[in-house]
Amino acid sequence: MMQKIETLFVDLSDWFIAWLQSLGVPLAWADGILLLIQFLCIVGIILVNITILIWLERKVSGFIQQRPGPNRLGPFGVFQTIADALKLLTKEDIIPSKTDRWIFLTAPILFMTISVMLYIVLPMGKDMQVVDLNVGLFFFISLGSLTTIALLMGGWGSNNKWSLLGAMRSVAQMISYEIPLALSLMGVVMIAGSLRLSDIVAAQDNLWFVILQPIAFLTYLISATAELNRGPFDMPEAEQELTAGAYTEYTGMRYALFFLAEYTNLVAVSALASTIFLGGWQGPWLPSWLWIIIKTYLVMFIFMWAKWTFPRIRMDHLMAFSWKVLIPVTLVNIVATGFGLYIFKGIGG
Amino acid sequence: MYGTGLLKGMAITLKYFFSKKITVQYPEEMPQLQERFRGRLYIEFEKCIACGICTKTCPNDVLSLEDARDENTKKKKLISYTIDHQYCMFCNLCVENCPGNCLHFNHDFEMSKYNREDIKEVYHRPPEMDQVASSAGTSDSGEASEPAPGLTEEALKKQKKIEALMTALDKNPVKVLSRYVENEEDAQILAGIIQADRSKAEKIVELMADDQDKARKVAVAFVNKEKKQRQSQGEGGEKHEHE
Amino acid sequence: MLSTERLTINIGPQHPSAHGGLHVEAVLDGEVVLDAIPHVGYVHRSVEKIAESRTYAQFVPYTARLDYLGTHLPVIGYVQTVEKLAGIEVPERAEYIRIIMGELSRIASHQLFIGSLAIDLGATTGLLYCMRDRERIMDMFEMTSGQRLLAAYMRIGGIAEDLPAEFIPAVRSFVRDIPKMIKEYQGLLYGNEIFQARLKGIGKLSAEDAIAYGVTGPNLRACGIDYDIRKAEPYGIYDRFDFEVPVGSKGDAWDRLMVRNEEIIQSGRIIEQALEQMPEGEIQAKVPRVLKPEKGKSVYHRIEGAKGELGYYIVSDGGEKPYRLHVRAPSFVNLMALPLVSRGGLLQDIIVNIATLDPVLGEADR
Amino acid sequence: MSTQQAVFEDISKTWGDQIEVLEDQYFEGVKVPCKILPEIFQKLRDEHGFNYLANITAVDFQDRFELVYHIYSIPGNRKLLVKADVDHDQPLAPSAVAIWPTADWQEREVFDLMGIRFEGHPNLQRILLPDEFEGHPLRKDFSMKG
Repeated sequence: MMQKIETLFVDLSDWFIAWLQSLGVPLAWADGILLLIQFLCIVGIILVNITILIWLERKVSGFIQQRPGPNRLGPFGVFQTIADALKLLTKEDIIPSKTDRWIFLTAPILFMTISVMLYIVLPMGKDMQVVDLNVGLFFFISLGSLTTIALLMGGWGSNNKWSLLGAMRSVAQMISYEIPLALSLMGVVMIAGSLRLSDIVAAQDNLWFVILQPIAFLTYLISATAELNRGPFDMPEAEQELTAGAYTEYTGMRYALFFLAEYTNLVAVSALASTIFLGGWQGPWLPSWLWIIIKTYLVMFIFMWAKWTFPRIRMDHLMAFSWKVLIPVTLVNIVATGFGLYIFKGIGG
Repeated sequence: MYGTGLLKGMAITLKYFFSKKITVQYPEEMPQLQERFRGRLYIEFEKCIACGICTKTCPNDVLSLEDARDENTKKKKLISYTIDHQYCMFCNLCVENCPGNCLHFNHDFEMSKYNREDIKEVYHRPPEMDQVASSAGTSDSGEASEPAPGLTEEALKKQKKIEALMTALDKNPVKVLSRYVENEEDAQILAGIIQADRSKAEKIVELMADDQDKARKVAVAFVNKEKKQRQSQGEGGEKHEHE
Repeated sequence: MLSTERLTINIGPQHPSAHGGLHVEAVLDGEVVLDAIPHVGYVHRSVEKIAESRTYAQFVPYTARLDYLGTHLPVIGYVQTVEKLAGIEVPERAEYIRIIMGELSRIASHQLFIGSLAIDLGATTGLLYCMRDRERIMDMFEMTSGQRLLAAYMRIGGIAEDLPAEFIPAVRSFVRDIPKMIKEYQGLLYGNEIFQARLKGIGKLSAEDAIAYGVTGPNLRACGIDYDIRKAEPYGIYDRFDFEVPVGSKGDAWDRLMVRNEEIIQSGRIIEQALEQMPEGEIQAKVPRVLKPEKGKSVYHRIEGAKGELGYYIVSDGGEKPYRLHVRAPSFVNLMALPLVSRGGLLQDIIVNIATLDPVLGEADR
Repeated sequence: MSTQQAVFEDISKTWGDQIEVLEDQYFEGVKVPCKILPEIFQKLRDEHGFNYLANITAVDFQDRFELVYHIYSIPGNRKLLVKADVDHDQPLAPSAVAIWPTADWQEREVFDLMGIRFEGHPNLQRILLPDEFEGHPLRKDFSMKG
């Protein structure tokens, strides 16, 4: 029984391919169709996840502030997000007349697309990965940095001073924090000896990398917060300063797309953190796909907890922190890891 | 060390994450209002002597009244009284200055209306207040002050009876009430209820003047309800019903 | 070197940090502020003109709407001015009650200052905790006057109603809890490194500039000038209490916060002493129903409001209404220092400066 | 109070009978002609330490305006009231901005609501009311009917 649940999704896809082949479809085609279905599943997972996540964020913020949070629609208010999404869907899509029209219109779509693409390489359980790229981590980091362009498009296309300021901030911030983010993952890559995410998970059979690389885990969390534009690093939005930054002119579903994409990124980054540092889908008793969900949500709780505790950092401090603290620390960490590996191999070999 | 302040903050927020939530869930749970809370302003029409001090003290012209001379007594009497709540600042000046003590604030704070006109509250003179039927002198107030003849006599009698009963009730409640319930103990319980809730007292007195049997029934019902409540309170600890 | 264009952006009047209708025209070079010009008047209600058409007693509730965050203080200032004008002696007990209500208002105002500073810096939770603690003061206001925010409790010659029985225990327990509250703000906000970095050294105001620009109240004391009207010219019965006037040293945003934080503690001390000394007795002096001060008399009376020197200048023409009433509003004058403290800083510092100068626009615009 | 005495003696020595000392129970003051205001302010600030201008306001007496200045000396904890009459038909007064920068907004407010023009003010514009507003509402002849 346990085995059945564990391999539930893998069995399903195997059965599906077998069924297609029995209908006379060639294997290559069947694989293609499966890929398409997998992609649709990812979108589904994302949407479900986000509804839960936005609800959760409100609950966490409420609980921290001694409020019950949303509690009107459905049990514990779980349908609140759905109601909000419906509301945003039915709202008028206002496009200000002075905007750079096409840039303005495509920015949210691009943002969302990039965010969804991140999920392709994430292992969501044992043998559950859409594409197991041999440069999976590299793919993830490089795609992640593309979201800057979408934000810049939104800020530029809006033709609004607040939006522009927000977009400029976001570019400066993302470029600065891209480096410590990548560097903090390097230590793990050095130990695992691979950029393939499934290899990295497999390398944590005995020991999670969070124990071997605690500093890298911390720097990853910090730079990921900055990459996600979340508090205390939410410069590009900075509600109290820039009203809504790059999103100021967006309304209705276009605004919702930005909003959703941010949460999509949050899930992706948290899932990556649990894959790389917390042993991925590995864990006792429960099926692997449940483990990754539990770990991801735990990491996300840390993100939320920090957001609702800290004030926003100042722009110049933010840059200084990246260049003067995070990057040196991550570099030292890499050197230390190299030494450690050398000594370890020297003893072992 | 750098960072301890951040961790301390996180410890505080985590502590509150698990603490009791303090939000009042308003429509289901009414907020605990203090005794002096100023909600909606209202007037006890019967007590008003139409002196007009309230309209003069009001800083915002919220209050206005319409009066007329009574033909028989040559006294001023109130025809209608208007409270335009939308301009009220709840400053309490009218309440403090009312010589007849007939303006009050109650605890009703749900005053929003869909139309601006609905905010204005107009009190008309109730017909039974005109003790002697008079056809002249009240023509300007229209339907409100032209009671049907005959009814006034009866209403007047009843009014007097109620008043007498009320004073008796105030003086010695147990004695009056023991006629309507089985024993003295029940009468005492009923007296307590009536003292706590004026509206119940008025209800019972009205019934006493009207229909003795019905009054008895209602009195017994009140006592039984109270007894039950006391019992359940004994089980569930002390609970104060908040009004 | 790239040539950069100047960017003018309007912070407010509709902006999350505009504190209720403030409009700041910020001239930026990138994120660096070249100038920040405040524009006021968006909530102007012409209170001074209204006063000329109301009797002295009728105008009392309007004054509560000036500094609505420390609601009793402007009312106390007004009634004391009228009492000076008409030569009315206030009973002892009423004086003590006024002190207690006034200091509670000051605490409420400062708590909201800390909270709104927190939310302007992005720490939403700080606001909620401050609001929660301020709620207890609001409950006490409701207990005494029946109104929470705009309590019209003071009357010319005394107060409206005596204290209810449950008030004194409530105040005592609140004053007892002040150190606990401060400790929590300390843990969540002041101790936070990000919070300190956002405030320390930001928006410096020199003592000379502060005096020249007429800055008063906690903002002046943050610059290192020991000037508190409660000590300099004790009004009411402030000379009977033992309290300290907290003074800053650098005049930056951090000092402005710390001075207010310390003032909460000192106000607690004053309330404690007032509760000890408060006598029983009358709460309202005999005041003629129609108050007609002497013709041609004028009085300027000032009190230490939550934001600074709150003064009333009233001219009487012998009638039942003031001939002229002028409010010297601390927020209005303090806002003049905003360009001074903002120039050369970053855009984000403007928000900090608005929050720490603590203007309340109901008072600035009148 | 001796220093306060010295102030009165000093200014009445300089300006003689142009100065009228006001009897006030709470606030000692002088009434001076409008045109010597800058000189007297200069003297008060530089020689007598009145470094703080708390309040400027004006009263419309229908035949004349009265400007009212409340001035403090902050370390000395002294205060002084200065009043000056302004002509009703041609309301012009010298500005005090050069002496106390805090006069800036307060004079703008007086101009805005009372309509007294201050000569030498760097930026005499309406401050509380919109720029296109007509009339000065605190004047007694301002119509309250919209």
